Amino acid sequence: MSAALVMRASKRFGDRDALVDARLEVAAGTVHAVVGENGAGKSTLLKIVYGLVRADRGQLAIGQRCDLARHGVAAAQALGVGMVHQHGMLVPTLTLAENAALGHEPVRRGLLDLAAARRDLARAAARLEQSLDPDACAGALSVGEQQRAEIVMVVARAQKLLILDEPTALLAPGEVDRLLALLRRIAGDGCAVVLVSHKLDEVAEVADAITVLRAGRTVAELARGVATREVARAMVGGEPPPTGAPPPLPPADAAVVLMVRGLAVHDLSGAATLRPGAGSAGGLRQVSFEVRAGEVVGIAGVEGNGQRELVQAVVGLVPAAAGRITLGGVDMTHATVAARRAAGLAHVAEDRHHHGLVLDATVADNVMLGRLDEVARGLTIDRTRVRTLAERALADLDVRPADPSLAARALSGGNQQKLVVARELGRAAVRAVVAAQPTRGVDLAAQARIHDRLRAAAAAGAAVLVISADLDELFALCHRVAVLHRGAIAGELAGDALRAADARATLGAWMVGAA
Amino acid sequence: MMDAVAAVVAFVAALATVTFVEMVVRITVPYLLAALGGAITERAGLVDLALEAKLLFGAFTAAAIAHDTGSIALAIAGAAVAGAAVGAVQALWAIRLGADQIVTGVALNLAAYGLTRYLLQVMYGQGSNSPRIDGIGAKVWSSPLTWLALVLTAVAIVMIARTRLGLRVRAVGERPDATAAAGVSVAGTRLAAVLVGSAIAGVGGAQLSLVVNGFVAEMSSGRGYVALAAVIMGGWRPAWVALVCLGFGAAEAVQVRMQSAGTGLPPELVRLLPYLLALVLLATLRGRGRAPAALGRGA
Amino acid sequence: APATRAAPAPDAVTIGLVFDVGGRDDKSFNDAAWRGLEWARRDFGVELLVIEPSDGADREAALRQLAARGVDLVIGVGFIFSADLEKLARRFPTVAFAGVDFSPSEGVAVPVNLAGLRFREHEGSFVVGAIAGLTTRTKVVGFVGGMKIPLIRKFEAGYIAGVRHVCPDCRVKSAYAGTEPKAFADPMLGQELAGAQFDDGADIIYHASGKTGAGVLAAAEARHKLAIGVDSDQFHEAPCCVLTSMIKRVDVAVHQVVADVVAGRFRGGLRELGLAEDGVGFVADDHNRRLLPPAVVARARALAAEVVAGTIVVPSQ
Amino acid sequence: MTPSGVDRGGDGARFAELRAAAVALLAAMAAGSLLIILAGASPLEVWRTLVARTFGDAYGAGQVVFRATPLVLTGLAVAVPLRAGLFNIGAEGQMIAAAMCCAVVGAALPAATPALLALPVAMAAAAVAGGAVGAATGALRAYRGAHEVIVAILLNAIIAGVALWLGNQWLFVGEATRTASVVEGARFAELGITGSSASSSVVVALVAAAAVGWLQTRSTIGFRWRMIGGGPDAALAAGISVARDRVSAMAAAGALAGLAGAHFVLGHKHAFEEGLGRGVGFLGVAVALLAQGRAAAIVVSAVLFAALSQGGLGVAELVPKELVDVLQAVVVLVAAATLGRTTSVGGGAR
Ligand SMILES: Nc1ncnc2c1ncn2[C@@H]1O[C@H](COP(=O)(O)OP(=O)(O)OP(=O)(O)O)[C@@H](O)[C@H]1O
Ligand SMILES: Nc1ncnc2c1ncn2[C@@H]1O[C@H](COP(=O)(O)OP(=O)(O)OP(=O)(O)O)[C@@H](O)[C@H]1O
Ligand SMILES: [Mg+2]
Ligand SMILES: [Mg+2]
Repeated sequence: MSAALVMRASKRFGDRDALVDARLEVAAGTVHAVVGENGAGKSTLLKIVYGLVRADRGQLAIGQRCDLARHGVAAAQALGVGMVHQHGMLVPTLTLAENAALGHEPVRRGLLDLAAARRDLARAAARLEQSLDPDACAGALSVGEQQRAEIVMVVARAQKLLILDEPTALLAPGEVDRLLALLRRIAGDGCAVVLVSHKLDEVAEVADAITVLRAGRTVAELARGVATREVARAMVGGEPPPTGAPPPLPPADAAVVLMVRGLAVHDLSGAATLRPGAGSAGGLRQVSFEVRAGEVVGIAGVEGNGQRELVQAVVGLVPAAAGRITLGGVDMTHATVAARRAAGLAHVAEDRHHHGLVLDATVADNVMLGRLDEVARGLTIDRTRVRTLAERALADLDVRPADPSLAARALSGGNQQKLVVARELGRAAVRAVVAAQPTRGVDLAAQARIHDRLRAAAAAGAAVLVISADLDELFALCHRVAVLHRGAIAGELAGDALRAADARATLGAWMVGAA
Repeated sequence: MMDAVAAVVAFVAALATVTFVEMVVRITVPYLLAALGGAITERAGLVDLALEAKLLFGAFTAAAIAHDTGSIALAIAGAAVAGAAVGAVQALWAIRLGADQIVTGVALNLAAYGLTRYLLQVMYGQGSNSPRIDGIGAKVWSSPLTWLALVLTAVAIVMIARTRLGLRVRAVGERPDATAAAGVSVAGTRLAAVLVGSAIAGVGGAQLSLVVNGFVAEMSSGRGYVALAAVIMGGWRPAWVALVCLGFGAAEAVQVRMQSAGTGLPPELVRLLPYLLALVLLATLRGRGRAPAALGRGA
Repeated sequence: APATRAAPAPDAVTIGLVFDVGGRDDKSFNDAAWRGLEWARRDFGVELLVIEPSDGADREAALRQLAARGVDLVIGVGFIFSADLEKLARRFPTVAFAGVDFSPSEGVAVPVNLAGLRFREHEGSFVVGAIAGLTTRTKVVGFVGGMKIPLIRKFEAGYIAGVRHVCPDCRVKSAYAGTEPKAFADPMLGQELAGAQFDDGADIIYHASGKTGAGVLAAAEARHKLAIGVDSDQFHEAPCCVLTSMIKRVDVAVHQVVADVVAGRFRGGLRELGLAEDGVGFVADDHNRRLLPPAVVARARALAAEVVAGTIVVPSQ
Repeated sequence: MTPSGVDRGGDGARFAELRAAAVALLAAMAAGSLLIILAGASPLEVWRTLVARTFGDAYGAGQVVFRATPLVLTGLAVAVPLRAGLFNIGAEGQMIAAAMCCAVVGAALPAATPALLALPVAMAAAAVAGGAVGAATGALRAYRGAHEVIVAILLNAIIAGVALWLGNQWLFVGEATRTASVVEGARFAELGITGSSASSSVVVALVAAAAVGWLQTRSTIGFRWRMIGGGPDAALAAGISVARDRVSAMAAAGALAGLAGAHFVLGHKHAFEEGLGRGVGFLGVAVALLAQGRAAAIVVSAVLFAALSQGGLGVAELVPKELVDVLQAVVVLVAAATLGRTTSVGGGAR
């Protein structure tokens, strides 16, 4: 079998090695998985292939030998390479057809030939048995829809080598299966497929070969059929941390701390402002639930089904269109964020870069943020108290480096997330926790710590609400799991039903509205 | 009361004349071209606070060339080049050097005020105006700038909406990372947008000096800032921006007519009409448009 | 002119002058002051130091700098220097000061080392107003001012009185370009303001608006109407269309005060220059003969004589 | 590169900034030398004269102090909102409104009012008037989504017009375009540096700089401003009222610009005068940006710009004075290129 890709590459960012002579070989007509912990260098390696990042040293052959120093996106595309990126790469204000055309615009008589772009995209979608509206504004689509559209666009152009960087992170279980089947079909047609994923069972299911990266080096090249445990060991270079179980069930008569009744929230996707009249994902309609002291309740669902609206309404960032929210029995429906926080609400934001941290401020400032009451003496800030608080927060979740004067931006993603969790859960008198995607993009060790901290909060009597797209996370944390679909609760599993063998399938079905 | 209403009706009716339309056109052209140029630059993600500098250098260059060659066409072309030259500095600073775009714009305006005066001194030995030139004068329908402005408006609208460069400009101002991932050069697209936009703004400057047959120091008189306001009020969409500029031009023309008609209102306050109108609109019409997401964020 | 930049020679009398907004070569007010200085240099061989400040903060500092460096006479061109000159004259009692268009503070005496040179612009404006009133065919004439400030109001008031005096049923349209000093440097707007008045029936427009006036002249040129220049003879700015100019002999005033200093007979106090002193006047020469009939010139001269004689009192506001 | 005004901290960063400032000066001198040669003069002589006429004698130094005083205040008026993610280009209008109010109040006081009462009252009038204009700008941004840059530009024009109208209508005395003088008690004493205009209002500027420095680094309100500038969404999620603090930052800025107006009225002209302080508000932008928004650095930066302005007069007989305008622009441009981003803009309507 001929090789579609042969490469070695080294790359430094500042004084940090992202890749140290990392190696990757992909045979034509196969599905090849690349795995590794956060920051292992997976994305960097593949961006080098796609020409988006320039390697410092190495060799690259995509069918033919490429000059690494002059390699670029256009050159890679010309060689038949396509890449679906880890973070969506659609321009939200353009239509899907315009996005598809970007970079190779069809032109007629000096003007853009949008009709041709539309036709091309529709044809590509039909070939993959997907339906999409070429005139829809990308930003008005849900994240899942955007990703499907991106896959269609890229697959249409990638003749030789198709790269997908964590394409399944946002998909429901059923959708994942369909995507994997599609990838097999594409490989069957002779195009090599490179797949990055953190879900080792997926990898085991679909991949013909696996390359394992650790700290920028290729540490293993495995063939099909290797046990998942073996792969995990190669990834972390030792035994992977165990996944925990939910904390002990609170007594049945524990007080209801957080209660949501008939909550409705307008759509936040911004579709309306991007293009008036464009289809919108729909916001939140009529959601009711309650969380008791000591209880951990999970909200599962495919991204864009109202999770964001739910979280922001509960913490007070967006107004409720209808319904009621109470905290410890007090009506908080129209209370300010500050009032809710004063009443003991903690919030681990979904998007740490946006709602969680001020990236250019120091770690100490970020700890102070939201805990100003604890450090203020009149108008003055008590700087010794700030330092103590910050050091305590850093120690609490083992944030590294434990330097309060560092800019938050200089922390790795996982450590940033630990910082947010430490700040929020370390406040005095936490009565309720809203944790949105608390471990997204965070590696196994940090994930374990964050989960432990959430369990500890529940054990200490807080009501914990976890919103996550990751079912494994919810199984590891929650007493009850409800599924949000199209802005409403599609179903809920608790107790034995949640532990049953078919729980995953049931939740997955609810997530895609197939129940 | 009825008298007042009748007076207002009569005043408005009196506006519907060819000369009023001509006045609106003359006043609008510099706003229009500066704002269209600004819209293109900003759509590519660069804050364009340097419109004042582009107008002023455009006006100066047009006057200098008209003085030396007597050719209006060359003068206009020179104004475009002068605008583009300011844009080139702006692009170098913002794209290559990663400089703060607001600071760059403020500094370029400062430089324009000083440098045009300085050049007047050096070239003509006088710091406040150029020698008299044979410009275009007050004529409107036979002025090449009137028609050029019309053509450039159409060009700007079509360019943004319907050309390859326009699509790339729209993309790069919104998601430069995604644009790069699509194989488009972010820096190249931005440079092209800034140069085109700045050249258009420079032509707007030519209107200032050619209509009054000479360059006068600081004759842009804050028009570049008003043009930037128009860019924002027009939601960064060229057609809307053009309409807003027309509104500005009309408001200013009404102000002029009100003074001539003798309303009895103090001229100091009548003069503020366009500004008050803009302020009220800004406060009431909660921004219709969205700023390009990558605006001001550097490369 | 390199001579203006030479360092002061120790023995020569040195004159320092600070221009108003607009600066030298404004073809108007500052220009006239500059001509007076050059004239004085030719006559007396004095050294000159001139500064063109760019904004408000600079003006006082420029005067102060000249005074602090010990020039013999410091001249501030423009009413805006008045308060600064009063203060500096007290601060530097050994330096002679002169203010063109000086307006004294109320209730305090003018310092003895400060000569306030004032012009009765309303008188000159009265005469050109009369010329406009006699020449207009439409019985509508116009006035364009830069900024509405008391000084410019003087021009406007005298002009209106002059028009009315010879033509009681004539109408005068007035407009101002703006509310900041840049209103004296916006020819684009000047041309629209004038254009609107022409379109509303005016056939002659008088301006007192600095370089904004370039637009007024351009508007007259474009419409084949007439304009009246200000401060200096502005005929050559638009030879087709400048009916006359209200000249203000800033040059004479400046030359005189320099002569006083050179001769050692400088005295402070207010010095008012009107029609009687030839401090203001109008232009009637070979250039504008084509536009200005001898009968009108004769009548204007007669009116000027009446003003000088005191039989006509021209309002200044 | 640091977006927004959030402190980077670290000695390395400070050193880099110092070096950047030095490079900016050198580049400005290089560009300036070219222009000087173009005008047929000798660069060496011009630079020598420029230094001699500013720091070289007591008069020049006094003038630099005098000119730096309002620049410190308008620089602070730009810096405070800069940290909060707002660009205040309205110092000019805030200053004019404040100066007029200050002059009216200062003149209306009983003639015998002691300085201890008159000065604070007149200064408070200026701060309140400037603060009100600033607050209005901030409120339009915070609650109506109107871009503060545009609002400020419009307000600058509107305030200039209204001030002139008020003056013509009621306030100007006699033929002048100045208001009645403020009472004796409401005047800052001249420092008496050999004929220079420097007055004790420089103390106000220094106290203001110290106060802003304290606010920025030690106070809760300064912390909130920093946070809403660095990450408005995170600040909102942490319970900070972003809208209210945007208004407070702009109000504080307006009050500072107002004190610059008070400097001109109480420390120099002793009345409001048309054209007073014109340009100082805009120059404050350059002062603040060069200083990266830091209070202590603003004092230094203000002195630099003041020296350039004053030096421009000093060399006026050698080269056209416009040279220094260009030099100031070049300093800012080069600083912008070497310092990276100092402001954060979010574009228009949100
Ligand atoms: N643009 C960049 N600037 C600086 N450092 C970078 C940049 N991109 C990547 N890195 C660093 O390079 C290393 C490898 O990153 P990369 O994104 O390739 O990891 P990954 O294996 O894809 O991780 P993940 O599973 O989180 O996606 C990380 O340490 C990261 O911090
Ligand atoms: N913008 C930046 N400024 C300074 N340092 C940075 C920056 N980006 C990344 N780093 C450095 O790179 C390191 C790795 O960052 P990155 O987020 O890729 O880590 P990671 O390996 O993915 O870790 P994690 O698994 O916790 O996400 C950080 O610890 C930090 O030291
Ligand atoms: Mg990755
Ligand atoms: Mg990471």
